[in-house]
Order: sequence, then C-alpha cells, then structure tokens
Amino acid sequence: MANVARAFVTTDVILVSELAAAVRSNTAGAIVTFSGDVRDNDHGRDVSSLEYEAHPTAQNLLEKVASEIAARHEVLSVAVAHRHGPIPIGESALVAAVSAKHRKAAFDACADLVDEVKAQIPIWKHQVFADGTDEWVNCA
Amino acid sequence: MANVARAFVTTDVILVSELAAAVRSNTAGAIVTFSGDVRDNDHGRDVSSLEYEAHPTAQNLLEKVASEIAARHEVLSVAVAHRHGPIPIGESALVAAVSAKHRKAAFDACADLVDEVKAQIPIWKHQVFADGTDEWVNCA
Amino acid sequence: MAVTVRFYAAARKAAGVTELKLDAATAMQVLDKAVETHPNLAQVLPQCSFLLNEVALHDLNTQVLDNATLDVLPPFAGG
Amino acid sequence: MAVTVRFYAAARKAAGVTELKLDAATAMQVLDKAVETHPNLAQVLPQCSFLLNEVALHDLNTQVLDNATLDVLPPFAGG
Repeated sequence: MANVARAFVTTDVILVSELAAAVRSNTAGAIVTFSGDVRDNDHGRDVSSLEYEAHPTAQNLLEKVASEIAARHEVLSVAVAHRHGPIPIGESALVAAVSAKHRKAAFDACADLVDEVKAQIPIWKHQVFADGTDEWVNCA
Repeated sequence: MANVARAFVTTDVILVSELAAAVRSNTAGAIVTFSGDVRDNDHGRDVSSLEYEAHPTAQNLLEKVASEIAARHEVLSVAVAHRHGPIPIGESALVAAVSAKHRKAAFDACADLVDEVKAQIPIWKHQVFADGTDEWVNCA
Repeated sequence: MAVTVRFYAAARKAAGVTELKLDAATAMQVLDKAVETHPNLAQVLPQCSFLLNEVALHDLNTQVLDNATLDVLPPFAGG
Repeated sequence: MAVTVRFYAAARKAAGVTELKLDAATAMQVLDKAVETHPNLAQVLPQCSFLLNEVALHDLNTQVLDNATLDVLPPFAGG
C-alpha cells in the first residue's frame, strides 16, 4: 500500500527536488515529477504578475486527493504541494512527485494526481496582464 | 520547434534538478521529469550491485532519440542523460526532463523519451545478486 | 437564521466585499438576498459551487442553521 | 578480409573475450568462424543485433571490407 509522503499548501517556494527526495526509496525504480510553473504569457497575452488564492479547506482536500491517488495506482509513495499568494514568473505553483517500482504506474499516477488537484482543490489564479487588465482564470 | 537542451552519457552522478533546470523557461507551463533509479531488488531477488555498459555509439544515438522526441511532441525543450559504469543502489541510471506549454504534452513526451531510450540505446545492465550469482539483464 | 456568506476570488470581486451577514432560512434564500444587494453576483453565481460550514452543498434548498457559514467558490483554477 | 569482431555485455561473457580478429568475406562468415572457436556464442547470437563499422547491419550476407569492425550487441537493457 502506497503512502503519502507530503501534501501541503504553502506560500513559500516549493522545491521539486524536496518532493522527489520525499518519495525516494531503494525499492523504487522510477520517480516522476511534475512542476506547473508560472508563465509569462497566457492565450497570447503577456502576464506581468500572478497570484493564487487558496480556500481554508485546500490543505485537507490536497491530503485527500493524494491519498486517493496513492490507493488507485501501483505506486510506492506520493507527494504534492500547491503554492498560493504571489508567485514570480518561472516559479512553481504546483509540484507533484510519485515513486513506483515501474515507470508506467509512476507516469500515470503523477498525471492523474495533477488532473485531480486541478479539478478538486479550491484554489484560484489571478493574472495581471502587461496592459494593466486583470482576470480570475476560468471565470468569465 | 523544440530544442534538445542536453543529451549525454556519463559515468558521474546525474542530477535530476540539473536536467530540469536545463529545460526551464518562462514560457514553459509544465516540466515533467523521470528518474530511473537502481533498485535493491529485481524479480524478488536482492540486488547487491549493478553496473551499466555503454556502446561507443550510445552518445550519438541518445542525441538522435532526443531530437526525434523534440520534433514529435508539442514541447519546448528536452534533456536526457544515461549513466554507465557501477551505480550505487538508489542513484539514477536514466534521467529525462521535458518542458512544454501544457502538461499533457510534457507527460507524453517524457514517457515516450524513456521508452525510446530503452528501445534504441545500446546500453546493458549487469546485476550481481546477494547470493553471488549475476546476470546480464534481458539476455537469457 | 443569521448566516455568514464568504466570497472567494471572482465572487469576491463581483460582490465587492469579502463577506456578508444576513438572515435567511435556506441556502437559496441566502444567495437571493446577496444578489439583491450586490447585483454583480448574478453573473458569477451560476458558475459557482458552495460549501455549507465547509462541507460541499449539493442542494440549494438545504435549510441553514443559525450561525452557519456559506462559502461561494468560483470555478477552481489551481495548478 | 581481416575483420575485427567486438563483443559486448552478455556476448562478451559468452565469447570469453572482448574481441577477435579473423578472416572472412561476409558478416555471416565472421559469425560462423567466431562460433566455431567460441561455441558458447551460439546461445546468445540469435538474440543479438550487429553493427558493421558502427552502422546497423540488417543483412548478414553483406560483404565485409578489409579492416572492417563487426560489433555484436545483445538485447539492450538501458534505463
């Protein structure tokens, strides 16, 4: 049975290497990581700054999603972290790491974990564009 | 058109963070990495030590495979490294990193890259088991 | 019943306030009263999901108890 | 033609040597002669692929030039 090594929301920088180290073990043959980074453009428009807002339940729900992924796939260990507050361009907003005996399970579980976090965790992205306009993403 | 940031064989430790940094850019929204690590067991048997042997053409072929992956997927940058010689348990034998605007392409390209490296690069794995026996993997 | 409505992200922007305190018997009534005083909410509410005392609310006809908290959550955009 | 055969990994283990120098006109002849003197190769050769002067060889009837190098590669096991 797989374990959840880490699952947290934070306003600090998230290090991919830290989550990768958290899922590492001598029985794991494969570690797959994902880093969702803040881009300087979106739909062709220049993004000048970006901020995430997290609902108070985000931490608990992130733990729940990580547990579901650990149970659903043939993996050894799962870690996930989501940053909120202002995030400089190029830094990670969402980081996931999965270890498994075999690579296919690690790839599948990591992609599934990212999909579920995006679908289930109450976190919102606010973008300010170079022209001064702003938007809450996904909300017309 | 995607670029190949790094493609090399080495007898040194490969740092996942180094390959991830090599593919990073402010236009990339997603970075996926893979690390294939040396396990302390295989088919239920304890592995005590392990060594990879690389053919002299391995470097050129690794560059070729990386270029093919960069051309085949909607990605921004690709990096891959394979270690040879003796590798301690828990350290990386094969590391891949891919950046893309969108996560699905990054996951797909990284998994494809690892598959192609395993299929096309003339590198062999020699395992010594705890009971003193040894084998060249994939060769009965 | 005295209810607190909390607005997040685009819902907060539309409401122009972080929270409202009002009197209502059901979740639907809470939202109707909120739209009355903050009409811009009408555009964002159809896309929102809701938490009643931090638990997902699936039926807006649910009755609210005194001192309940109703959270208004626009579509998530994490990652 | 004077040909060098180089053995890798499990093929080297079966041959018991790293390389052989021998005289032959085709790749097939090179391998036949190698098996004659190093019979354990017979078990591993059917799984192997070959490089002639570091280029993949698809037809074992290919003629070899003088000073050619034939590499014997067991199934790859990288990653």
